[in-house]
Amino acid sequence: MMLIPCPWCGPRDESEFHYGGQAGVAYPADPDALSDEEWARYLFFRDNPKGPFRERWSHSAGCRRWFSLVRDTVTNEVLR
Amino acid sequence: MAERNSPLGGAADRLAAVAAATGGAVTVAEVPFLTQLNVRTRPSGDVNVLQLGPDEWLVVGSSASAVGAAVDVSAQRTTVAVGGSRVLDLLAMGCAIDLHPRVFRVGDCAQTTLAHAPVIIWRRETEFWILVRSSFAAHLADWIVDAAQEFTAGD
Amino acid sequence: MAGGLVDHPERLWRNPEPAAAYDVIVVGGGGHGLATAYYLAKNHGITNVAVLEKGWLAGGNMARNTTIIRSNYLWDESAGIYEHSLKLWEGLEQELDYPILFSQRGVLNLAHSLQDVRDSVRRVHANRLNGIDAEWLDPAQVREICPIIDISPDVRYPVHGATYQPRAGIAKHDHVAWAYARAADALGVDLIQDCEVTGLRISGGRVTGVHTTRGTIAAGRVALSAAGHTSVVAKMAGIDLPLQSHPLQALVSELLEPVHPTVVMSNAVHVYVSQAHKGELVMGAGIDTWNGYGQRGAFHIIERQMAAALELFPAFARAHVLRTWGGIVDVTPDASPIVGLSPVDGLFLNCGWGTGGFKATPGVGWCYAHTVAHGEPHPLNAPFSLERFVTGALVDEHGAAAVAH
Amino acid sequence: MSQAFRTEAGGLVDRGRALAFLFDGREYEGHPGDTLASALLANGVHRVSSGIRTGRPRGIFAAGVEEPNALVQIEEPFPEPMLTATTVELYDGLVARGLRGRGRLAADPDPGRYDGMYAHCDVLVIGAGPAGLAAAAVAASSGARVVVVDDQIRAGGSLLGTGEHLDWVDRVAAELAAAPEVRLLTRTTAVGYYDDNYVVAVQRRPGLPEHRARERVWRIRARRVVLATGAHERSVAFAGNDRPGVMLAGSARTYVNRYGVLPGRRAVVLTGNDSAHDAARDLAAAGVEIAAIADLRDGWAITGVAGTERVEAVTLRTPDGIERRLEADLLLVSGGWNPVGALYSQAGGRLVHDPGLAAFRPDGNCRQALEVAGAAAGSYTLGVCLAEGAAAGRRAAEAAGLEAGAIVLPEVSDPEGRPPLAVWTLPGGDPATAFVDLQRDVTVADLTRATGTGMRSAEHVKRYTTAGTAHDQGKTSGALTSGVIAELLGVEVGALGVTTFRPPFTPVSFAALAGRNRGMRFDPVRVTALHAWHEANGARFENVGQWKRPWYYPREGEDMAAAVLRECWAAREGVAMMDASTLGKIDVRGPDAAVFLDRLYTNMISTLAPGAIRYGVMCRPDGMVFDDGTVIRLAEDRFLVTTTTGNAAAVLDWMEEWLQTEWPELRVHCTSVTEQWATVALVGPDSRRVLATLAPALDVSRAGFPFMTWRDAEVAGRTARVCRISFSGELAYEINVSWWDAVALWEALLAAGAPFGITPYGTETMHVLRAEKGYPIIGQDTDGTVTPHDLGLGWAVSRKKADFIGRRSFSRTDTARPDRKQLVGLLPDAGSLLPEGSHLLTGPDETAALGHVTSSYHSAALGRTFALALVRGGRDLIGQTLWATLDDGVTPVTVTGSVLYDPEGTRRDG
Repeated sequence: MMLIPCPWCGPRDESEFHYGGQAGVAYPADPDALSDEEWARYLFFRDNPKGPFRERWSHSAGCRRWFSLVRDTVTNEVLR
Repeated sequence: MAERNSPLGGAADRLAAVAAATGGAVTVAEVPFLTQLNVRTRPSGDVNVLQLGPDEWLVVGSSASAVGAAVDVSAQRTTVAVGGSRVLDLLAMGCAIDLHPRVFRVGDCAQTTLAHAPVIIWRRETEFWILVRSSFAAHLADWIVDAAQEFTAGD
Repeated sequence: MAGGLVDHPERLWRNPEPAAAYDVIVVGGGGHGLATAYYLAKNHGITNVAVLEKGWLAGGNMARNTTIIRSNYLWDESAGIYEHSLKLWEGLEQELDYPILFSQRGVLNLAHSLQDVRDSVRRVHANRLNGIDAEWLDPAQVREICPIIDISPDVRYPVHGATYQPRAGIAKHDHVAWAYARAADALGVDLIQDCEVTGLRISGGRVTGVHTTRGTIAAGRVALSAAGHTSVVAKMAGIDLPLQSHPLQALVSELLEPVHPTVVMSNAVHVYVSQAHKGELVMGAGIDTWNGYGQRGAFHIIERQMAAALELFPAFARAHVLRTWGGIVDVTPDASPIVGLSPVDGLFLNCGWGTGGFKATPGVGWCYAHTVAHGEPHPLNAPFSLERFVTGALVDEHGAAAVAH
Repeated sequence: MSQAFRTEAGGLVDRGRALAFLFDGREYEGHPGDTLASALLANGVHRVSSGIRTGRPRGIFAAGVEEPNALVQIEEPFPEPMLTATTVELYDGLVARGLRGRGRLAADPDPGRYDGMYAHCDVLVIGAGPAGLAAAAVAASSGARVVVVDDQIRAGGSLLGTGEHLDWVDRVAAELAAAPEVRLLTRTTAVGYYDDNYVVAVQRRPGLPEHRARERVWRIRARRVVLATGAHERSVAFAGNDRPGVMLAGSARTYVNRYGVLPGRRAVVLTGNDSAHDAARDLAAAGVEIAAIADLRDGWAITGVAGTERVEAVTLRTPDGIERRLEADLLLVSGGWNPVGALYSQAGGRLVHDPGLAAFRPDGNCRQALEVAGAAAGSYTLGVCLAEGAAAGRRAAEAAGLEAGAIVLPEVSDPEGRPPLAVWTLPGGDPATAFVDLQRDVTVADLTRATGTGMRSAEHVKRYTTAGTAHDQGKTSGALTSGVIAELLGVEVGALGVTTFRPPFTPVSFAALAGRNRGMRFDPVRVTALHAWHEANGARFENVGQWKRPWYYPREGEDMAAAVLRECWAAREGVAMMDASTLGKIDVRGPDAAVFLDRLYTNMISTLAPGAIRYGVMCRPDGMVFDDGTVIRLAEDRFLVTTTTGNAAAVLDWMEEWLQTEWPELRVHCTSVTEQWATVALVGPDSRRVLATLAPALDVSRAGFPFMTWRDAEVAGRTARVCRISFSGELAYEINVSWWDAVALWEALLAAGAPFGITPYGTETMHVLRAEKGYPIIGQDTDGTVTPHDLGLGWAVSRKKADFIGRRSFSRTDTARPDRKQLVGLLPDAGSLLPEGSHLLTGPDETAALGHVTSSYHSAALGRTFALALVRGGRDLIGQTLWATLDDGVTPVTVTGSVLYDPEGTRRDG
């Protein structure tokens, strides 16, 4: 049971959070300008590294704030 | 005109019986019909609530984002007051956060889950107030009555 | 005899040094990689093949799954490859001359809500049209198949019924892997362990070999079959895949006298349980939501699973959890696999099996070998191309009708 | 024979009280403080079970959790499978039997209660032996919050077995028990070590009344952990090393000192280290005759063990090569000690081989905030254990920002010792009787066969032979197995390594892990303000997510079909009402609220006028329908949106996700008000008249209160918001009042509606009514692969908006195909009710399906059965015949449009 550091509520059990996957994937400014391939990348393709991973979490059972952190996907250590 | 009904109005007797059964180790009662106003704004620094009159209050804080919102959520949650000599042990059976007085002081509050139900836990002088979504109130009451069995006499 | 050693062969495999070059290199010595190598040799006469395993053969998900075998998937595309696989399972013990303890004890997929019932009946009708044995059972019939299930209506999520596939069952995962390994080895395939692929050699858009912890090895074709780690290996070829790797936990109890005659799966409450031949209860849990390569999950997932298990099986109350563990499942956006060609010539993909990998072992080995041998997909894995994520023609097994594991 | 092997005095059992128990059908006596094993030994019983494969007699081999042999089945007071006699605390009336391999589960429900507790501390000390007690005492002296767990019934650890310094142990334990911020948990085994110092421990609580938990799971979050878990002795592989009477030397010492039990009369000692000499000394002092101490370091060897049910004689070869047969009923073995590294391994730490120690020990740099002290770290002398423990406790206190005081440690002088011998197998004898894993019956011969197959990995060999996979998880056999395999493969045991330890450290009952999360507590039950009324009035309920919703209200003698027909009829021909409070409700406000909703919904929201209502659809970015509901514009900058019951939380999360992570510039706030409002749907031609009587001030006329508008009004004397919306095609209103006023409103409606025969209805009737109008239910008529166009909701997809979530996906080649599955109506030619899930074929003998039935009902209004279905190219098939699969065969159906009732919409305004 990981401790996830919520910026507002402090560290809480992971079971209070909703996982949001890779951070920093922006909604395309102009979807129409994208080819189907490019649109598919936005829809379905996310990084899946073995090691440090910047990812999003939402404190769904608490303040409902979204935030991102870097976690090592092998050790589960929160790096920053 | 028929009176109002609070989420745990029908459970009052069952909740009252807990104190007797546990010899005061656990006390529990609903605090119904509290006014609750959800205010959305992001002040920087202190926030104060000023009473301007019998029916008027003012939330004051040096605000970064002026735009706010106030929503009446009085009936969204009801309040369950739990106390007694073993209240910390009782809550520890269903709540994962640390409520030790060194960490969670009088006046502190936390939004978390208790018995898998979303709650706001607020530490008062002699007891905890649990603000629980009205639809979960009956579940929480049942859970507390069950958990309190651990503290009932008979051993 | 309970706990007895089955009669394993005296010889399983050689431990050869890697050669300088192979016609085909299979990356990943799990069930899929070993089966692929076997069918390459057996069905296509391609025997100059090496299977490269970074650790020990079948030490990944093959050693960590709950060994459930079934083919009652919703969509035609899934039913096709899983049913092909089940038919191969039915002859595998003879084919490989190895006691893999394949036991067709049937699987029950429980329904706990009115929508579960609709989805279940939908799946039964779809299965029958695909020639798959499937029936809908009411709670009383469920209890006839598995007497220890609590079907009382006043539990939190009552059992409204179940789908039943009599031909489904379980097998002993290690034995299956060793059987394929032995057979492949006998046909001349080199099984090379402690050999981690550190890079892919690519020139002119075509793969020409692999760099490994035991040197560089040339290859005409390279078939990736590294469940859980596929994203990492594919990245070496500059290929991004729509995969996320998650922990998936499982556990076993102590050995118990026979109490559970079939396989029971409940998606709604996340319980997957069978009783293995030695007598232990083997259970799968839900998938941890976050990405993880640590082969370890969170404890509350196990607690949740135990609570759900006792809702269904009150008799398990005093059984004991002996050991829990985690595997790494790579999951695609539509919970269906990716099997076929890659953007790099000569490099092939087999990944994204999520929780379906074990049961698919013979079927995907068969089809993937065909794909590698002919340079084009077998009809049964053609629908599982990378292309579908662009066109939107997904094979969505985790929609409302999903049945995991 | 009554406890013939109990010493005259000594030990930590309460000789003043006798406990009667039954084992394998025979009556025995023991004392409080005994384990089942010590009580059996006191009665001269060594043989407890048989080898699972070989059937060879097996005795008590150890004295603690590491026991591989003495498996028992508890029969009374309640059946419990497979426990070790060495861990079963003796109690009066215990009935048990020796177990060969497989345990038995009870047929009756377990009467026991189980619960769980969360705990938080500055320091968690695991193990209350000398190192653990010293650590806890020092940490506690700083005022830190300390939790100490130990699996025994009392603190002391190894000192209980050696009988040393028990006065110090008792004093420290008493001080800890009395300290306000310290929790000393005995009978509590730490079984799992997870991320961020989250440790799970299981507490046994015997002797409590049934309303209190017999087992408790502790979930402990510790700022710092001190692992003081001690060491387990291991055996040596030699022929006949499994005979009853063969016992680990340290365990025999424990039986003598702690339990006052003689494990035999005449003992031979076989060892490769010093500890067995101390054991021999204590046994001799207690009256056991020591026939010989064969120290392998001096060149002794063992060549035979005689006896089947019990050791009778041992044949040794002296250093000068003379064979000597010694009568003995006890053979004490010590192959060395393994630090208990299971929790360290679970925590993510590595175990490394230490040649000087002849064992694997923690490598000392685990990523988690823990440290290892005492024997668990490979320190086997008391003085060092105490010092390491005290130092660990001090550092832990400092880490918590506190200062530790001084504590009194016992005076000890550690003797100079000889280094242990790394010994795995002893030559001679039949390797098929030289056991490495006693519980799995795995021998040196089995391991040899495994390596012979070509296996080179310890993991393979262990799986091939099943070594280490039994109930004891290889506590005594793991390192030994690795050692033997290393010998067979000719590699360094350190290079081979040990297999990773998995939780739990000791077996944990399913029931303990489930705790109180059973029955209705398994998942919270959510109810509306009207639940009590529904229950009192005979409603059958349907689970929708966590909610209990009234499904239908059968009257005396009515089955479901009859009740639903009656309820439908009332809604179509008179007036009916439903509790719709479970619909999700979200207050969305702020200057950019309209812009925000335009981006989320497929249709245009910003053009909605205050006072008006619009139906809206939400898609995921992939273009598939995610949720639907109504959007009420309360003011320029304020909306109230409703969601489906099951999706309320998901939609709010969805809104927050986009607001916070994509569009932080939008000035919008979303607040859930699902429980703030209770909602009653008032449906039917007479609904207007019923509403009029309760809301005299409200203009309910067609013109005064048009469709898809809302009014604030007083209804039945309550502040209410009334919406003119309909999910049935009939004249209908949704009346929203405070949760507190729901019962009053409901009863007022019943009274006012009585003259019109007002009829409460449930979700089933609601589903039929909406299906007759072709309104889809998200999640029933959709499955995550359906677009708004597929549902015939193209009218709700804006062509004016520049963008909204999901729009781009509509133009993907597959998503744009004209022959996608589309929602259509079906009329079974034979008038039968189609199964929901039935598949649709172009001909009776076809097997390729065009789609499936999503909804199927009897319709009171249509006077027939009908269905909705998703059919490939369905809208082009209207008027044609398809065949629907039945459980047995097929039946013809005619494809129709999805709106079957009042397609002109004439009934909407009454």
